[in-house]
Amino acid sequence: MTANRRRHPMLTKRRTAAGVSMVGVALLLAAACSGGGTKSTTTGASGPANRAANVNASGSPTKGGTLKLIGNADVDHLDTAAAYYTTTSTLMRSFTRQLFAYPASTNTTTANTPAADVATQVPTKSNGGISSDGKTYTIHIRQGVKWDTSPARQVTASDFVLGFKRLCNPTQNSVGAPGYYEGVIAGMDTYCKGFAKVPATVGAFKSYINGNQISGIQATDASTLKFTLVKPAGDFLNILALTFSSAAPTEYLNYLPDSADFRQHTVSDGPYSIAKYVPNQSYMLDRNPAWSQSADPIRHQYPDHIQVTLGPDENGVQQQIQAGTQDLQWDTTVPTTDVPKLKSTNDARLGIYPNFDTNPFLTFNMQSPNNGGALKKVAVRQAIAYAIDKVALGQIYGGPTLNTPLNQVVPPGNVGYQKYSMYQTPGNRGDAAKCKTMLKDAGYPNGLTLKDVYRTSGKHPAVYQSVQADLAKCGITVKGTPSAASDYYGKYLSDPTAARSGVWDISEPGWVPDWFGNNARAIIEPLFDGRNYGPGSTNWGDYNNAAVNADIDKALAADTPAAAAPYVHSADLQIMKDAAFVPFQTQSTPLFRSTRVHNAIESPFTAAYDITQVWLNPSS
Amino acid sequence: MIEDTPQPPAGTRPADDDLVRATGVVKYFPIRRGIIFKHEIGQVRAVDGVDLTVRRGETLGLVGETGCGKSTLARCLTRLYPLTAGQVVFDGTDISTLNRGQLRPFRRDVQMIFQDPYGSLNPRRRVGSIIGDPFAIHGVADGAERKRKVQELMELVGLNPEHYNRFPADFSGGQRQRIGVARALALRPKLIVCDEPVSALDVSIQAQIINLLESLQDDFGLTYVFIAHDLSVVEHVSDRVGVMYLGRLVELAEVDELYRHPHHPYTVALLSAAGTPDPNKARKRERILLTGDVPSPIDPPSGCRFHPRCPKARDRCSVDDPVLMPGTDRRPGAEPTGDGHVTACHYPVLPGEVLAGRT
Amino acid sequence: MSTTELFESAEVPTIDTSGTLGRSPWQLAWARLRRDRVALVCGAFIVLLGLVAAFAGPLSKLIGWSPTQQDRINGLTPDGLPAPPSVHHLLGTDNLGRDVLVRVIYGTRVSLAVGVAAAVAAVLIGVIVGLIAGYFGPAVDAIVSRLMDVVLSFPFLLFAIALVSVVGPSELVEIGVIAFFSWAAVGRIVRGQTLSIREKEYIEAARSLGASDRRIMFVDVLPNLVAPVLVYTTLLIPVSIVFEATLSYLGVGIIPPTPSWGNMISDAQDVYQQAWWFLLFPGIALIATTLAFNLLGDSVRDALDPRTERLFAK
Amino acid sequence: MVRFLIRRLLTGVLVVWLISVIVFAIFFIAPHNVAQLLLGKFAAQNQQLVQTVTKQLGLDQPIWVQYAHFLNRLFHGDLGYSYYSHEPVTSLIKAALPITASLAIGAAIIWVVAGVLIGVLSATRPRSFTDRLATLFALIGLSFPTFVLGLLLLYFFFYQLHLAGVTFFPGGGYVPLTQNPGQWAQHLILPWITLAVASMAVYVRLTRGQMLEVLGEDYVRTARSKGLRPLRVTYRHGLRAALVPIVTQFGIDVATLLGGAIVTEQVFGLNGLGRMSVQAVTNQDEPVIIAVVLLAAVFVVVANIVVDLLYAVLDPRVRLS
Amino acid sequence: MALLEVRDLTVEFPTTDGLVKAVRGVSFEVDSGETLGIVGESGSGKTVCTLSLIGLAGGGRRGGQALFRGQDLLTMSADELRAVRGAGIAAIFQDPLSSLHPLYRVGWQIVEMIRSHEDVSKAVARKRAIDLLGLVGIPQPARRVDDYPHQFSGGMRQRAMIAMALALNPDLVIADEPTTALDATVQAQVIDLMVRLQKEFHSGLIMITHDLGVVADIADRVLVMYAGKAVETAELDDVFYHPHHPYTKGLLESIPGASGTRGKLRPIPGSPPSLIRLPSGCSFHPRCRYVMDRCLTDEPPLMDVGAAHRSACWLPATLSGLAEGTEAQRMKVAEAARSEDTPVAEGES
Repeated sequence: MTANRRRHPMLTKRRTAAGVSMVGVALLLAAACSGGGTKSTTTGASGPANRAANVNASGSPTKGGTLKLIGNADVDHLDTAAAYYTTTSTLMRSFTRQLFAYPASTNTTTANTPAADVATQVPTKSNGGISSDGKTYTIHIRQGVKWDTSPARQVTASDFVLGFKRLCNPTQNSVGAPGYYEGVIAGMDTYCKGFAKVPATVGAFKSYINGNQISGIQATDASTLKFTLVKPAGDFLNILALTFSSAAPTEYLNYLPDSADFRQHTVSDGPYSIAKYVPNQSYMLDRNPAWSQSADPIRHQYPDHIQVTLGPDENGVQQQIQAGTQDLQWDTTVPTTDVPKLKSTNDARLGIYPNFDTNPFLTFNMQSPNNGGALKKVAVRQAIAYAIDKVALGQIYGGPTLNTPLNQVVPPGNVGYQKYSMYQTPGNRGDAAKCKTMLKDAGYPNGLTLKDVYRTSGKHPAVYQSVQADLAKCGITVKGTPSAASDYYGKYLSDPTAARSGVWDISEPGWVPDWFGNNARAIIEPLFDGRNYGPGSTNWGDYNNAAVNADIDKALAADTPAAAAPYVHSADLQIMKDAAFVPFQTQSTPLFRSTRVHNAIESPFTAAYDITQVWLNPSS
Repeated sequence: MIEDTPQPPAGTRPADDDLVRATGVVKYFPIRRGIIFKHEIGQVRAVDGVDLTVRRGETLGLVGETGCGKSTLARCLTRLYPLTAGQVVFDGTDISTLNRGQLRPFRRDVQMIFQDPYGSLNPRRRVGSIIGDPFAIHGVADGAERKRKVQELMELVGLNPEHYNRFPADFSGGQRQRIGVARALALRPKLIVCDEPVSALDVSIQAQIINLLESLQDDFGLTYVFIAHDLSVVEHVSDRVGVMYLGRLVELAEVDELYRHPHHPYTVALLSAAGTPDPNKARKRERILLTGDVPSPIDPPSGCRFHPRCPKARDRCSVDDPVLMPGTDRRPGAEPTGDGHVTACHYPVLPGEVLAGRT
Repeated sequence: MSTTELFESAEVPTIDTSGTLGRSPWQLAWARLRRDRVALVCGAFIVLLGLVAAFAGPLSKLIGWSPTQQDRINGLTPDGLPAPPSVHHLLGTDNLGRDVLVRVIYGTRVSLAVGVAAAVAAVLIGVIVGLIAGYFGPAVDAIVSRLMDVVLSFPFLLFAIALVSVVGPSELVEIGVIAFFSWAAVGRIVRGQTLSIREKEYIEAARSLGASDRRIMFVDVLPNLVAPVLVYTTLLIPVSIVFEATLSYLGVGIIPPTPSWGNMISDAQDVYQQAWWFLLFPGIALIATTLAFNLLGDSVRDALDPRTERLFAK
Repeated sequence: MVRFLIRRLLTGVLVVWLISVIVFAIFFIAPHNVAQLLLGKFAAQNQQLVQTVTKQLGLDQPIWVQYAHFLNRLFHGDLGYSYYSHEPVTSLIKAALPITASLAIGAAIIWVVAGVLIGVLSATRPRSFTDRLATLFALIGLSFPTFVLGLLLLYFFFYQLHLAGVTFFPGGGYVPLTQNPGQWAQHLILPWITLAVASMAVYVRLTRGQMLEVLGEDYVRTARSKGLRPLRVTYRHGLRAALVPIVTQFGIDVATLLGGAIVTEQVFGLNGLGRMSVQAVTNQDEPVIIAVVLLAAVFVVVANIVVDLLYAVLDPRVRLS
Repeated sequence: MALLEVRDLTVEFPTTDGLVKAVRGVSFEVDSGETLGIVGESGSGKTVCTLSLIGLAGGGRRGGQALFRGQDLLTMSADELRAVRGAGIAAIFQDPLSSLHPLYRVGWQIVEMIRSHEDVSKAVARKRAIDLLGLVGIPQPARRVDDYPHQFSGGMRQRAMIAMALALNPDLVIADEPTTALDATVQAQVIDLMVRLQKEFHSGLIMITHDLGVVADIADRVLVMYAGKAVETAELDDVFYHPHHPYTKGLLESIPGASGTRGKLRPIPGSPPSLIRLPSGCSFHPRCRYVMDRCLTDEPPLMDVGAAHRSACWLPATLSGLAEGTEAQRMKVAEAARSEDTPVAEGES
């Protein structure tokens, strides 16, 4: 099923880069770039992950033409209050604006650092934007940022307040939003709790929103916003750079959030506006006449139109762009099988960009009663960690060009990353003999029989079969339980009942942190905080270690990423020591563009080209 | 009911000499339409009030054209069809109201021989098993005994008993009809209803089967109801002949009487229409050409059903439905003739009378 | 009447059966089949398939690879692409470095098993239901026919995916799904045949002898259904095999690592441009098998009823 | 005739209703939590939201209540909203149907014309080389899984030809007929062929069989005895009589396709009903699944009625009795 | 020269079970205004030997010569033959229901016939069709011309077939068992009609039938066929009153009523042979009462046994007729011709 060919087949669809302006993080990012083993610098000059290689910035930007994107499936939501997929972010870049945004840059550090967008400047303690206790943020709105209403109207502070208010509307179209804001912004929690009781009608929503305020978000005047936090948050600017944090025009109060009606009436303050949207079929974006370049330091408005066609899978998309009938990928990547040839012919249209995630990995159901509760034993899990052939797994995802074996919890590009390897095997190819010995020592000379629940889509079956083959060499019989992608988490991994009854023993999920950098909140906490275990938990294996929990608390409380890093690393070491999971690899994203596309700059945030930077060859 | 006092050729016969007595037999077939809920939109009046007696040991011929109801009548007599109305008494038992289980003993006594030597034998079964069916169904004989009996039967009807294991396809039309005869004979029935048993056969083969049937009748004292549309065949095999038209019995008589002195205009026309394999007779013969075709049995004509085509029809015929009456004298108080020749006609054809429409 | 080439109805000559006397219709059909070169070739091929399926184990030992064994030395390029045919792997390898030849051999087992089991199950249900509908008169017929209408009105592929996504895939589920959507077609054919057989004089003959309904259904009707049903079965087997392939393509097929031609082809669709062998060989196996069954089905039909042309079952 | 139509419609409604019950049962008996699915990982953080959403969707009600609601909405022409895209299902279908219809009808025309012509050709020369070739062609078409055929067509006719500079065949996508009929056809040629090949095979064999049967009929001999031209005998007398079962099959096949040519749409990235329904199944988007299944069933039922009416047009014996 | 002269016609059909020799060297001729009756049992080749002349016997390998108005039908091109069909030689078939196209109106079918051979307007052709229907005795032809075949009764259908056959005033009409499917009373009507129309149109008529009664009614001359061969041909009366061939004699004696006695019929024993594996010599010998040595080995040709009377039998020419005396003589001849040790041919098994 083509839906499986989405780039990020993981639970988490959205991430933000933790580009806090900190040297430490920048260094980590630099390390990430050398993941392929090739020497590299942040500015990048060569190697597979050379961010600048593919830009095609030669010539001067030209206006005109229609940029054609092609891909598989529609966005999840068109409402900024709910949109969560990276693909959606790609689109939202063109018609929504936030206070801060990631600038397009071939420099990874720059690209991952929030810059002022609608805000006039990045607030710091030194410029007075952030109070000394780190709990108050004062932000000014840029003049000339306008809605494409008729007549065009200046975007105001209260538009942003409305944006935040809409986040916790009690419809299914409000996913994602509250979690990032409730614990951080004062009064958000109360506001959302109150909102939850409001019946789902336009009128009721309108009157609740108009009649209730979030104490921590105030428009002190038309162009000034004041945020009050519950506690200091080093990643608050990253949160404000999420599309959730976009401004919302009052017109949006006339529709239920992200309803079909809403989707036909989006209002734009970006360079483009949605002229025509046919669900599941196509988008046509036109220039937004109310937008002016002078009021937007981030985006451009080169092509006349941006067209999105939905339908084909990644192979179809690749063929079309290669044949020149389409320009850019919408939600797919270059099929990994196509990469070697394109690379060997030095095809200029190919670009390979590193990801900063861990995907997939092996998780253990530590509650499983199967095999006499063998998976509860650290030694058994360690034995399995030795058995895994990470190179073979890498081959499924295109080999060394596209991924690098990973041996710790925190992948490169995230706070607390330090390269080490606790269960190193020769060439990362796995060590069946060692596994066997350890297993025997742990009291299982005749091996084990494990149930592996896997998704039937994409490369998941291959991953499962690879693990199965590795463990077979160690005397462990792996039996597969196929699951539809939609059932995978709800029915198996996130259901404690399933875990306790031993429906599964091992599985190969993935995790993309919602942002990079200071993201203890986005990796360690959701995956390994044992206190969070329960229905829907992402601590799938019910790993619970007091030391790790303590480290998590400390990392979350840390004022700066630099302060958080040691705690995160300490937790990382402990988790690996307990062999709570087995990391496989970090991956890179291969992208493709047509020859007429110029200034194709990849955004690490969306792992796709930024469509507001592209200009088209005028002779095409 | 037929006045049945006359003398049969071989002396007097006792009252229980009637093997079958059918009274007022009616068989309508509903015409149904509809997808879920079928509803009746009409009826085919295949047999519409027939009285008939079959005497023990005789061959009763039934002739008539397509759709006259002769085959339906035969299936009513054997209770393959339930009757719409009327009564059939077989060998003293009223069989018209019996259910399937109660009919089983009766099934042993009455057998049928069918028209189509291809359709009446299951092509996927061996001959031995087909002929052995009556034994199997009635649990009469098993295993080796059944085989022996079947082979005896095969020999009896002129089939090689060694062909026990062959399939119907291995036999010619005539041989197949012999298989059908053997099957009918298996339980030594009292009555065999032959439904056009030779119509599908070539002349030379037809003669073989007729001879076989006749000799079996002599050997086993069988009673036949013999249905055919070929008048010469019926003439050859029958003791008495009934003529049917549109669901009715219109004339019944001893065979020679009927062929020599037909009373009903329809019988006359039918006899005159029959081909004769004799050029001189053919040249001399005068044919009565009836106009039109047999009307639909769904909506039969009023009064005498033959009246629209009858050269002798008068006003009365379209109103009054004639019943079977002996002789040709229709005046009140006329002396009944004693030869059992009955006709359902208001104006029977008198000896020497010339019917209109001759060529 | 369907014979066009030979004779008009009245003139079909009596075929002398002196050379074939006493042979059952099956034996006759067998004799005709043996004279049919296409049938012989197809039959031989299918027998070969059966043997390959039966001896998949020894064969794979002979070749030296197990069907799930991943050759990570010679079987994959560093980039994870399958290896082309070579001395190590006669027909190349698949996306996980497994031997294509061995997997095609093992795939025979699954594809045949699914095809045959699904076809047989569908035919069994179809025959029983069709027989009941056709034999027991208009009231029963109306109800049963409606039931078959319901099944035939389902968008079956969609429903198959939905069903599998709900109950989870397995060989048994797959067989069940295919059978479930195939039986109604068989049922219709059987019903039609039964309706026409019911009107045959030999059925009337059996009734006149006092035979019970059960006896008539099983002794008189059923044997006459064997020929069309047999033919339909041979045509249903390849349909089921292709169906299995399609389900695999849609991600609801046989559970890996068990190989079936369907899931091999489905896996191969991602790399067919780089590894033609991975698509070609299971593809050839699939097409050759369906072709063989189809052609054999035609021949069987001809043999069972030499006067019937090779009609395609509806 | 009117009574007949009404009765057919009633049975049709019955069939569709039965199907709706079955589909409903399957999806609601299966244990899964739609709200949890929709809310993703936030379900864990906010069980209250899960409950709110569950209540909103009416999923906390007993099945029969949900079914009654569903029926009630159905009677008002409302198929509900997609859980997933929040679009009204009717508008999703409205967008997808023209694509599927274009695909199905175009392919149907190709296969019926080609299939019938080849079938006739091979029936008029039974056992000839032409006949065997047609049979073989038909069988290969039948044996070819649609997705393989589609992939290969795309690869050779779109990709390789494009690289060779021939840009006639687009690589997928859909241009509405109303927008540009030429491009509409151009975009659909490969999908049409893909979809047509398998069915064409069926029609070749069906036509051949029917024609062989009909050409053996007495009335065809009569036509020959009248000294008519062979083409007239074959088509005017033969094919005309052979058409009835072909039309039956055709009606049902087209109707079945209208329910979604799943594989072909998948391969060519056409967002028709088939793809929509597959996505709906993946996402467990019940309102969409039920709507598509019901729609597909309605098509089949309607086709059955149309076919019955066509009988009357094609066969005076039916018309006049 | 006769209207149709058939010389030594052979027709063979290759089948999967072997070569079917349906017609083996049959010769006959028909003149204008003359009726030839061809008699034989199922499979005797009577239909094939006539319909194959105009290419209606479904292919098969044909040999010999068939001169129609001096032109050989067997070597004509397809187009020439098509022009002969319908216009020169028309055919009437056994089953009128299946022989008329069920989906077209009766009138349309006649009009099609006319317009495929003559360049006339639809209106004119339709007028002619109505006239023809009236001629064959269809009541209200102007109304019934637009009926479909299923709206006609059996007799009317056959009348419509006759009307169609006569539409182009053909020189020769081949009637293949035209009355077999009809009831006796209707049969009489149709035969009457055919006789009348033949006189009117003065065409040649070949009447194919297994019913000797029909032949007696209509034929001038008779050809008796057995196992693909003509075994006897003669004037009508000679065949019925002075048959020479034992098969002809057997046929006549098999008919109930013909022999005039109410005793046992005298059937021909056995069944017709397979056309794939024919008996050696005279193919009738296994069923022949008078079989002689020679019959087992030598195939008798058609020989003159009287004036315009030919028979394919080794019995002396003088032994014609049905009388008991002739029978006795035949037995004697046969007895004498048999050698002692030759087993009597197998009868019915």
